[in-house]
Parts: sequence; structure tokens; C-alpha cells
Amino acid sequence: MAAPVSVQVEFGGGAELLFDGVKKHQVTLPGQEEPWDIRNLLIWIKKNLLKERPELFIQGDSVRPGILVLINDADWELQGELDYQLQDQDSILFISTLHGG
Amino acid sequence: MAAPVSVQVEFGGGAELLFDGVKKHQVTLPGQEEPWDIRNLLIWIKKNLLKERPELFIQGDSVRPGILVLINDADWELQGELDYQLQDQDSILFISTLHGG
Amino acid sequence: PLPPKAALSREEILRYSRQLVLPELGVRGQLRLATSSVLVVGCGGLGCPLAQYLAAAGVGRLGLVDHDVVELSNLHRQVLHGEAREGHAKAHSAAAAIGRLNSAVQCVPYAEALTPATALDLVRRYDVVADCSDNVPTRYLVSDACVLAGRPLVSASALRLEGQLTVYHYEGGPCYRCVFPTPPPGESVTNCADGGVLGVVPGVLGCLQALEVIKIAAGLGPSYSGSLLLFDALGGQFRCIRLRGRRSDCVACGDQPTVTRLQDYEAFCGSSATDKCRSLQLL
Amino acid sequence: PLPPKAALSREEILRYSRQLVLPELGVRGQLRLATSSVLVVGCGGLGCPLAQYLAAAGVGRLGLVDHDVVELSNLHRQVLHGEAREGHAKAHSAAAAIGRLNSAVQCVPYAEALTPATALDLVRRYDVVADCSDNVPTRYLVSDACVLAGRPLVSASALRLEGQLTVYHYEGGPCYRCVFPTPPPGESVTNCADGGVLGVVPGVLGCLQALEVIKIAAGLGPSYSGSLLLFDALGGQFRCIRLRGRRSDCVACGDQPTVTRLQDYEAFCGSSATDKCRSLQLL
Ligand SMILES: [Zn+2]
Ligand SMILES: [Zn+2]
Repeated sequence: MAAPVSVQVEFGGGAELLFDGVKKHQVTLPGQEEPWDIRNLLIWIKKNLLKERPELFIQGDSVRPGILVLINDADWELQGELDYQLQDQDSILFISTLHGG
Repeated sequence: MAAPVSVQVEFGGGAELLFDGVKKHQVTLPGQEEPWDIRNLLIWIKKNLLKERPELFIQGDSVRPGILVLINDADWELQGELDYQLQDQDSILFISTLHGG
Repeated sequence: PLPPKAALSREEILRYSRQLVLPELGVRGQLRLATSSVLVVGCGGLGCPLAQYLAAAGVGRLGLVDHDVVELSNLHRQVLHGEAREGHAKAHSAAAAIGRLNSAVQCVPYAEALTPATALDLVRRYDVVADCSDNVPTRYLVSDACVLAGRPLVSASALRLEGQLTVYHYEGGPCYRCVFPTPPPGESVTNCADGGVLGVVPGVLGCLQALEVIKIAAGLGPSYSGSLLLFDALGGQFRCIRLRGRRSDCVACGDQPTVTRLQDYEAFCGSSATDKCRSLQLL
Repeated sequence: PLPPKAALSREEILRYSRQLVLPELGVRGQLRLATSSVLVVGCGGLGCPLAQYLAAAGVGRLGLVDHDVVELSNLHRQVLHGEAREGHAKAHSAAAAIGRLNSAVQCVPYAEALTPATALDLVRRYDVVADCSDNVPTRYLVSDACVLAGRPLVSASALRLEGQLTVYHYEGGPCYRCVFPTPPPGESVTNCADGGVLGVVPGVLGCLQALEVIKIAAGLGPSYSGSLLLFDALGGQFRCIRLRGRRSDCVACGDQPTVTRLQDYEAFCGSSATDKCRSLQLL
């Protein structure tokens, strides 16, 4: 049984518009059987935070193309992507890429 | 007897030009009788780091007017100025004010 | 101050449509911009991009102060002035360039130095002041005038490969004298002629300064009251540091101020506000 | 590429004196700037301040690509174009404005869209590329052309009150496709017309983009290769995040690339590079 984990979940680049425009969310994930990873976090976000049009955030079991995932300000690709296990006080940032010029 | 203290000493806004142009200095202050405060640090800097024209950095026992002192990115005035006691891993920034436009 | 304005014209709605659609600004914010006036002290490396973006955004009136004339060595950073303006007053050159960009903005050029005799009257005629000057006496003069007139001051500076930005005297925040009660010794001050400056550094700072002015004028509030943004262009690094608050014993904005009228700032600072040949050191 | 240059003229020494005095740049850096050429893709909100500061700094040649014409709703952010240029091609308008600022800069306007048929030839003629475009297909096209031609790409973007900046394909760093292997679904992309943008936000980003180009062209090296700068104008906050490195399996810059010629990027992205009336959503 893994203990509850407190993480900061942030949205930017427009992704926050799917979350009532709120950029910063302080989140406590309840204790559960397996450890929390990004895969579980996405499911939790979809269920608890996402306000509209989930297809603009989630695609399959990952984020949709064009959204960067940063774990403590570093690209999630450097840290195992969906399999990264959340640590207490981690900061997870979902940033939508801008194309305007 | 106070233990040795490791601090990061940084210079910017042109103040680094008095220190061979080096902006970041990782410094270990030796153990001594009294605890290290900013007053002692200034004397130590003058003796160990300052390369030229000390009057452009020190005035009396403080820094010259126009140089801001930041302790962990906050104005030293919020933290006791010369009397602030250094903690291990503190960051001390001396920034010369710019006037160009 | 400009008279209030009830609605935007059809042309204004078209012109500003890309920013009207922002919920943070909207028609309400645009109307506030259109009825606000900004005094720009210095039409150099900071003042050029600042005035350019304030005019583009639809600020109602811009006062442009500069006693200097355009020189060839200015053009690497003072992008409002063209080669054909060499020898012309910067205030007039800037006003002409802004007129081409947005003819609806009222531009008031002042081709003269800001002095203790003129500053307070001038500052009182504007809602927000942007300090884009290049010397210490003028920075104290502008700050004291803003405190006496009760105006917020957005202050930026740039030299070599670094820049700094902060907001003074905004809703109970510190003034310039709260942070710098004593002027620096004259020999410690470097100007752009001696120290040099990469032109795009005041470009970055002037744009950020314009953003702070726009946020204040539109009612969104500034980000840098009581804090200071540091920019290091070589490392591409930004750093925000927390400044002290207003000092109750500040001679200008404190509880018992002694600076109740403007002074002789050149004497106070031991340096000149306009003499470009003063001998200055590297720091 | 431009021919090498042995020395600066008296006029150049005077004109650039304020940046020549910087030890980080110096005569050597200025000579490198003077013999460098930069392709600016898009003369809009980012391209205007970028081209302005590159020209002011003394870059030798600027290619200016834009198929669009100046509209009134552009002028709140596209500060090189004046009211009198409404209806004119942006590439020509920008070239004219730059000519007034620095007539020594060779400006080559291309009043046409960048297409798979033309991009590679064009990119090969320049040393550095700045992506100031406003749509997804063009961003993939520019990146692939830079990889095929072996050119560094400085890429910026701005929307609403936010901006992003990074450098692609610089000395072993990632390319656009390394970071974004799959294009976003068309309905998730917002343009400036729909989402809006505060004009000074591309101003800030365009200046920072120009700074990165200048550092690359002058041999100082960029700050944002493999990292991404995020700017939040409302909070006045900058944040630098670390991107992945080059992917050895990248279809464009990987060890066995499959993108060996330019493709149909509108089909690949499922959206148009030039159609302004495409229906887009808020995100
Ligand atoms: Zn004060
Ligand atoms: Zn790649």
C-alpha cells in the first residue's frame, strides 16, 4: 500500500482553459495499492480536474500530441514518461505548444 | 566554535568586473569563534575575492551605495542586513544598479 | 488626464480586435488604455520600443521627453529613429515614427531635459510614468516627482548584456529612494557610451517595461511592484528578486517626508544629467 | 553565405561603437554579424521586432518571407508596418522600414508563402533561420528544411498572454520533430485571430528571439538549445524547462532519417498554412 502523495499540477499555453482557466492545482493523491505514476495521474486528472473536451487533453492513455509534459521542469521523456513514479512535492507541468506569431 | 559554512556568492550588474569578471563563486568559509554574518563575509570577500578598487565595492563596513545585497533572492533589509547570520547553502547576491537607457 | 470614453469606434474595434478578444483585457481594458496617458522620460534604447508598443496598443496620449538629438551611434538600439533623422531631436523623431504607426495616439514631444523646475508639472499631466533615462540624477528626479504627484513609476535600465526592471510607488510599494536612499559615488556609475550595450537588451527591457505600463493602465496591476527583474542576456537568464517594502522613514514617500519639493539632483548625486563627456569608470 | 570581411569601415566603427566596446562581442563578433545572413519566416508580430533588432545590430543580409498583406488589425503588434502600408505585402513593407533604419543591411523580401517546393533552396542561402510563422504546417516545413540544409533554427511563438522560445538543430541538439514527432490535432490549434494576443507579448519574444540569433551569428552560442523558455505576461514570469535531446530515431534528424526531402505538410498536419478562415477552437 503506497502512501498519499502531494503534487503540484500546472497547466499552461492554453491547456488551462480546459480546467476552468486555473493554472496551478495543489493536489493530494490518496494512498492506493500500487505507486502513483503519470499513467495513473492522467486518469485521476481526467476524472477530477478536467472540465471539458477531454479529447483535447487525453489521447488513448497518454496526452494528446502538442502537449509537453514536464516533471520538475524537465521533459518527461528524460524520466520514463508514463511510467515515472510520482514523488511527494513533485511539480508536473502540462504545457500546450503555441504556434502564433 | 561555529562550523565551516558553504555559500554561493554572486555578483552582477557590473559588480563582477571587480572580481575578474567571474559572476558565481562557490565559497567555503572556515570554522571560527563567532558565527558568520554578512559583516564578516564582506571582510572575507575584500581579503579573498576582490581584485581591484575596493572603494567601488566596500564603503566603511558595508557595501557602497548603489549595490543591492540579496540573501536567497530577497533584499537584505528584510533579513537584518549586516547582522544576518549565514546558513549553509545560502545564496548571497551583490547586484550593481544599472542606470543606462 | 484624458476625458472618459464610453465606447470604441468601429475602426477601433477592428484595429484592436486581436487584443479585445482577450478576456483579461476586453473592451473595458481597451477603453482604459484609450483614456490613459503615459509620460516617457527618455527616447533612447528603452524609450523607443516602449513608446512603439504603447502606441500600437492604443494608449491615449504619450508624452515624449528627450533633450538629445539622434546620432549614428544610437541606431543600433534606438529603433524608432531612422538614418534620415540624424541630427534631429529624438523627441520629435520618436513622435513622427509613432504617428506613422498609430495616428490616433496623441503624441506630445518635449525636446528638452527634464529639470526640477519642470518635472512636477509635467508628471501631474500624465497617469503613469516610464523612466527610460540614462543617468542617476534624472532617476532621483523622476522618482521624487512621481511621489509628489502620486503617480506610479515603471523603471527599467540596461547596460552591456544586462537589464533591470521594477515598479516604484505603486499602491503602497517602495519608491526609488526607499531602495536607494543614498546615490552611488559618481565614479562607480557607467553609461552606455563607456560600458557599451547590446542593442537588443534595451529592446527586451523596453518591451517588458511597456507590458508593465499597459497592465497598470488597463487595470490589471503590475507584476514588479516591490520586486526587481534581473536579465542576463549572455546566459539568457531571468531572475526575480524581492525588494524591501516602503520605508516609513523614507525622505520622499515616508510618514514624515522631508522632500516636499524637487531639489538640485545634480548636486545631490555629484554628477550631471546631460553632460555626455563626464569621465566615468567601468563599474 | 556572404563573403568574409577583413575590417570595419570608419562609419561602421562609429555606428556600432556601443556594442563594439563589449568584450563579449568586439570587432570580431561585429565582423561575424556583418557577414552573416538570416532568413526570417513571417513578418508579423514576432518577425517585426526580430528583423528590426537584427538590422539595427548590423546583420549582413536579411531574407524576409511573408505571403500576407498588412491589415489594420495587425498594427497592434506588427510595429514595422505603418498605417500607410495597409494592403501592401508585409515582406516589402518590412524591407522598406528596415531600409530606413539601416541602409547597409541587404534586405531580400519574398512576398510569397514558404512552400515545400521553395523552402530548401531558400534556407540553404542563409546561415541562420528564425521561425516567426503562425501555423503548424509551416513550423514542420521550416524545421525539416533546416535539418536537410544543416541550419540552426531559432523558434518563437506567442498567443494570448504567453510566449515560448527555443533553438532547434543547433550542434547536435533536438529538432522540432524530436520534440513534437506527431502534429497536434487540427481542432486543438488556436491562431492569433481566434485566441487573440497582447501585442507586446510577441514584442518581448521577438526581441529574445533576435538575441538568440545574434548570439549564434556572432559566435557566442545560444542559451536555449535543448531547453524552452516559457513567458507568462500576466504574472510577469519566465520559466526555463529542459527538453529532451536529439532522438536517434527522429525521422528528420535521427541516425536513419526517412524525411529525406520536403513533404506535403498541410496533409501531414491536417490543416492549412495560409487559410485564415479555418475554423479553430480555443485551445
Ligand atoms: Zn520612498
Ligand atoms: Zn529530430
